[in-house]
Amino acid sequence: MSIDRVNQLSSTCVRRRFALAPALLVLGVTLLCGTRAMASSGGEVVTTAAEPGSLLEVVLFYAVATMTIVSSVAVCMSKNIVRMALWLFMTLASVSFLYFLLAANFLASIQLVVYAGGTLVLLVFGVMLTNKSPWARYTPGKLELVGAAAVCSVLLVALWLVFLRAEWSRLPGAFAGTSVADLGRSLLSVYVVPFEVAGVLLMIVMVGAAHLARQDK
Amino acid sequence: MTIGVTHFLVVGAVMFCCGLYTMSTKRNAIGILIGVELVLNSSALNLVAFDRYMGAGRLDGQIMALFIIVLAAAEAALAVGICINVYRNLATVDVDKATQLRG
Amino acid sequence: MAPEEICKLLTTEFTDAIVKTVVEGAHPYVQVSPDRWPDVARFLCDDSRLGMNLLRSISALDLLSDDRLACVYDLMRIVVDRPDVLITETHEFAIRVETDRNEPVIPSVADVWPAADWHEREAYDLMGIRFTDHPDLRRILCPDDWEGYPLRKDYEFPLEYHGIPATTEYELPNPRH
Amino acid sequence: MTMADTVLESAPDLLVDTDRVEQGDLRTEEMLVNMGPQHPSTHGVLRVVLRTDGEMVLEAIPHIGYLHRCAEKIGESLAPYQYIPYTDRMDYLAGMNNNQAFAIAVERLCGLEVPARAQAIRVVFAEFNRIASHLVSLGTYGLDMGAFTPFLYCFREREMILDLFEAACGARLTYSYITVGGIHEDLPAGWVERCLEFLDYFEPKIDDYNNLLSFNHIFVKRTAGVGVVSVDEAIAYGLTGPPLRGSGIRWDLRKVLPYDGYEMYDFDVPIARSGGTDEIPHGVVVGDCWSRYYVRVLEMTQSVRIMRQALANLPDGDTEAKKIKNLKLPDDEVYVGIENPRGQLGFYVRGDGSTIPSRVKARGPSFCNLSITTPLCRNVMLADVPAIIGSIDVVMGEVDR
Amino acid sequence: MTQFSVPWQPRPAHPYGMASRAVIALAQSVYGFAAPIVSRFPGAILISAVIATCVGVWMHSVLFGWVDTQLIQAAVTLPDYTPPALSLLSPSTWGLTPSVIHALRVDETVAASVAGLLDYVLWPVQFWIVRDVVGLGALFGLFNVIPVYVIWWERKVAGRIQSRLGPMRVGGWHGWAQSPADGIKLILKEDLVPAGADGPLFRLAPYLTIIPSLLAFLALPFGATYVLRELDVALVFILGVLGAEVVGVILAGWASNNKWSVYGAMREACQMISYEIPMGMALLVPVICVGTLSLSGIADVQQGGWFSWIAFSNPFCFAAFVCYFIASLASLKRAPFDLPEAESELVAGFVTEYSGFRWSLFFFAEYAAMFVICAIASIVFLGGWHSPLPASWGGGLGDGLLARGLTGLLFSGPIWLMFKSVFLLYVQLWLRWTLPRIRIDQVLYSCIQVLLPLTMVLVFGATVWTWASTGHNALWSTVEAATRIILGSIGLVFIGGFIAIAGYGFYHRRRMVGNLVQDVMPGS
Repeated sequence: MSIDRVNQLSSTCVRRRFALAPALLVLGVTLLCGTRAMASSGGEVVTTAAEPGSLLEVVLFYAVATMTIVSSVAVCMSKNIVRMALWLFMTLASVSFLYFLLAANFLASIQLVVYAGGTLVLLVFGVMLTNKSPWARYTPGKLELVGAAAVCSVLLVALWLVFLRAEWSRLPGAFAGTSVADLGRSLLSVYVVPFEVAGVLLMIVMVGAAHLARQDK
Repeated sequence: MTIGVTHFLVVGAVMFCCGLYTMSTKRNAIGILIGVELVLNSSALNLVAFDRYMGAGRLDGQIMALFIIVLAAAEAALAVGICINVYRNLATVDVDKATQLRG
Repeated sequence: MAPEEICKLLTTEFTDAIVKTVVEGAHPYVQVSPDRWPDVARFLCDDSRLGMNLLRSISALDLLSDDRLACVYDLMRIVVDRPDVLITETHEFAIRVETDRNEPVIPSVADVWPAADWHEREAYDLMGIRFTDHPDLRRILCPDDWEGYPLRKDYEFPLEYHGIPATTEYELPNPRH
Repeated sequence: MTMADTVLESAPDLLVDTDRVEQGDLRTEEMLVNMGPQHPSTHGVLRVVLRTDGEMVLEAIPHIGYLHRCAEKIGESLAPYQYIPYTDRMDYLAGMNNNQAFAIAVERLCGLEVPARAQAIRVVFAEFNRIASHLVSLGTYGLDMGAFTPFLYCFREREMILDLFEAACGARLTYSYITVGGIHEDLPAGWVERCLEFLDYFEPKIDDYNNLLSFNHIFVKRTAGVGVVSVDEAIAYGLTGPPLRGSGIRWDLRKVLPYDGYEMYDFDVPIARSGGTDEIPHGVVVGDCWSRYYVRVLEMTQSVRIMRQALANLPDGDTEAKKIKNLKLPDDEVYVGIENPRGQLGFYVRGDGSTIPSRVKARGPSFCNLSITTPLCRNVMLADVPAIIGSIDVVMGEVDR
Repeated sequence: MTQFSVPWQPRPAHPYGMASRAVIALAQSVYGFAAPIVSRFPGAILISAVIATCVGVWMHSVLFGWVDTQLIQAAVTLPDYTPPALSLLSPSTWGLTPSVIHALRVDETVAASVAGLLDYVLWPVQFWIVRDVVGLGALFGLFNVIPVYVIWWERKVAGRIQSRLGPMRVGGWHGWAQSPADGIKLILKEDLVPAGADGPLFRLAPYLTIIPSLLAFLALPFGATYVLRELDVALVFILGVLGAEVVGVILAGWASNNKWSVYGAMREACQMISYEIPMGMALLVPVICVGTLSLSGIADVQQGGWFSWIAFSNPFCFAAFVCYFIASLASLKRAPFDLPEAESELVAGFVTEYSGFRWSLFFFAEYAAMFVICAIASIVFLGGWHSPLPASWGGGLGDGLLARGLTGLLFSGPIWLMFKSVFLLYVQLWLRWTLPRIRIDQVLYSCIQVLLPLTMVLVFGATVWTWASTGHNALWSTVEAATRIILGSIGLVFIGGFIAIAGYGFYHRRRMVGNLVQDVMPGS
């Protein structure tokens, strides 16, 4: 390898500095989720990644919230349906990070499995099956756009105002650690009826989807 | 400066409005579906936030969010099936053009 | 069936169609007039005595001195009555169809032997014989916009094709290489 | 510009007929896809334009000619001796058989008598080359099905065959060994022993291929019942060689119209049989891809048989006809077909009294076998297209000439 | 002679900024210094790098452990200790100052000579963020090393299976440096985005593929304490992030503006949504038996040696292991399920238009995911980091440094997890280089009509089995023990057979290839 080659190589590496972005993201998720294992066994463990009230929680919340808001705004601004799906993926992933921040680990993981892995792929599948071209545009009217924007922004402002004025009483049990076992137990005791109903619903949906996708009608 | 339930509610509200906007401006059926997913997610986020900050140790919010995820998955499966059917019959997924009830 | 018998059979069946019969030599054939050729072909294929079901090859010839073009159809019989038994009984024979060099038209036999489809396209591509009623008569080996018919004796090789120098053997007016 | 436009531009001769899609099917977007000319499983520069609907291929139209080198035109300007090397380059996997076909055509035209030793050696090399060619076919077919390893096993054995070819004629691919009037050079000392040693080594390897690929459950599932060619269809489209025998017709030019003394050897003509009988796996239909493939495997055993007989009774004597300088071709014509590994390779040679033929026409087996692609690839899965094309086993050098 | 001009414009030279120039100068000087040494002692450098890595990991674990037990635990129990105010740098509970540290380790006579300095060295180790960064660094290193060497190993294995040698040149000993060299080449290759492609998505897609497989390493335990993040839902988390990998693949296929890529993406989507379900169901079987989603928790119950591994605990888990392995092959798009990149059908599927660095990202993600999947299989079914010998046998060893080392080596340590994962990886490679590829309809058939009902039955069976074993019935315990012994013996037979066949092949390796090649043939 000549020195020119090294020159080229190192400059390419320099140009690839954006490749470091995944590292940053992974660091972020590391700070977000899970319990830290002590290097020595039997040591003290912390129950959540970022304790409530810590500066770390604030920083992480603002980072993830920005990501959520940016990507959800991007969903409604995108013209291309595949990009919309991509931004939806970003939104779903950041919502799952928010769940981690809310110490709902199981929900966060399920969100990743079901939403990001399943539903989104289904959507993209639908896009690919039904689009002549990803760039095919179904442009709405100007009036429609303005109206929708007005309604949405009014709603947003109103909601915001309500949130700011509301007095949220903090109940004594807040921040209690939750575990998957608790979740499972309450699903099969207090919430057993909705659980069963959800099962029946999924069954119906399965039959319905199979009927819809049937080849010969 | 601490993060409270309001912070999460605001994020949820923004998501909700974005979903609403998407639903009302997109004509592509799958685009509308994406908007619906956003709305559902925002409500799930609110529920989990309430659960965390005022849950009193019960898991109502998380369970509701779990059901929302289940519902959203079911709804997406059916809706994509319907979209494909509509496309099969009308060669478009523009919801404004799908005006017949005939399959 | 020996070639003589085939010749005899054909001459009795199609007295008006047979132009010439050549039984001597390594390659016995009969020459058929182009307008009766599809009938003869159908007979060759379907007749139970002949049953020439395999079209082996179509060789297009340029008979420059006679100002004619010709197609030689090499036919063969595969006995398929009992396919799992080795049957060595066969016969081969050739048909020749000639046509005018300036207006080369021969009826297609692609409906008799589907194998003729590509062979006829090749003859059209390289020799410029037009086969009437061919299902899809396009050039097959050369590009669709190629000019001339390369296998004709008076064919002149182009010096370039779409700006690509096409030969290194002839001197070019503006040497590129 | 959308993707459909791009393809339409590159395939202007293919019109999309959207009305032809079957109603009630999961009709989605019809797409024109160019498979080739640069594609891993088109075995060279074949281009197949696929009209697809999702994973289903509605129509496949082969476009050939990317390797056209005017071989027939060149034949009209060279003496037969000089043309022998060009025949190597037609079916470059079976150079010996091509040499043999052209040499026999010219010999019949000129009435040359080939010495017995030369004929026997020709048979040895033709069969040896058949084995080599079938090995490539087997290996690449495995590759088409996603099995990489049999390919290298087959090539390992083929390398040994090529070593033996190299020892005899100095070339590993374009041999020009069989020439007009005989063979180019007698065998080197010790060649026969080495060849026999190789055959001893090689025969058990065929079982290895069978265990590894032929009877592999996935392989059978992929190829059995796919691309079925009926007997009538096979003959109508002029299929010859393994595709014809794969449709269950016991027909071989070496038996039907023997040349170079094939009538002296004892061998079978293997054909396809339907699944469930003997070792043939269930699900196999006569005429499908698996049958065409397996006929080749069986043919290798028969080739070994012929080679053993020929090597055991190798006559002494000359290896070349009495040399005729400036061989004059009589004003006559001849068509000779021989059994190439891929089927019937025919040469039509026409002389005009000079030393140079006035017309040389090669009838390539791959050319004719390939013409059945369109009827076979109708309403199949995308993954079946490589399976079908691979089982036909084309060599583009000979399709395009 | 006319110059034929290339039909594309050569790219303008990139103007380097200050930072880039500094990096380049640094790289050049490092290269100038290191190249002669590396080229002279490649083998020695490889071996010493491996040893240094092991020592480094061990040292860091020992250091953290020492700080935990000797400093932090001691500090929090001090009577006058008050936790400091929260700040970004001290997200944890202990804000030990160097003086406190000094006070705590005065009894250490060895380090007394370096007195003040050591306090400052030890000070950062107490912060979680420091530990996280160190741990992440280690994971990044692992994440880079695993694909590189799995690829090299795959090429060697493929070579052996195909009776050839595989890489032999680069680096000296068996081409060990082949993969790093390839990596350098890939980084240097021209950065191509096809005309008509959706540029941003095309650039983004490789990252969307690689981030999930990176994230999977966060919650993956390598040993009892060797885990970056102890998640109570680690199994679902890893499944979730690996499932999200498919989004990158689909986008890559879609953005490439190539029909073969779209085909690859569609196939990947199809395959993924169908195989995630049996895979998850198969993992549910041991989860039901153990009752936790935490990987460490699952591994903890398998301490008792070979016969206590979950795969042998009941027939349903045994079958679930097989189902999981098959489904994981499909979800990893490995042969015989490598349809998304089926080279004989789709050219290269979704990676058709990719080259260079972005292409290598896809393969990093794939091989890292392969490792993660195999590690999960070993943790969930094959005893995790516990060796086939029961851990209780090591009880008499004591608690010294040597004893710890021996325990880690013989009974329970990351090395066993690595060993098992690598063995399963080998099985994946083995399958890939032996089997042909199946068709998409057969993939879906085998998933929806075979594996899915099967795993459903397994889940039901496991539930019944677990319910039966909660009764503490004496008869049932006997049945359970007998099942363990029978299934374990079957496993032993499998492993024994594998070793026997491998040994036979190794012993007769010359005959397998054929003596003719080596001795007789001309040109050999």
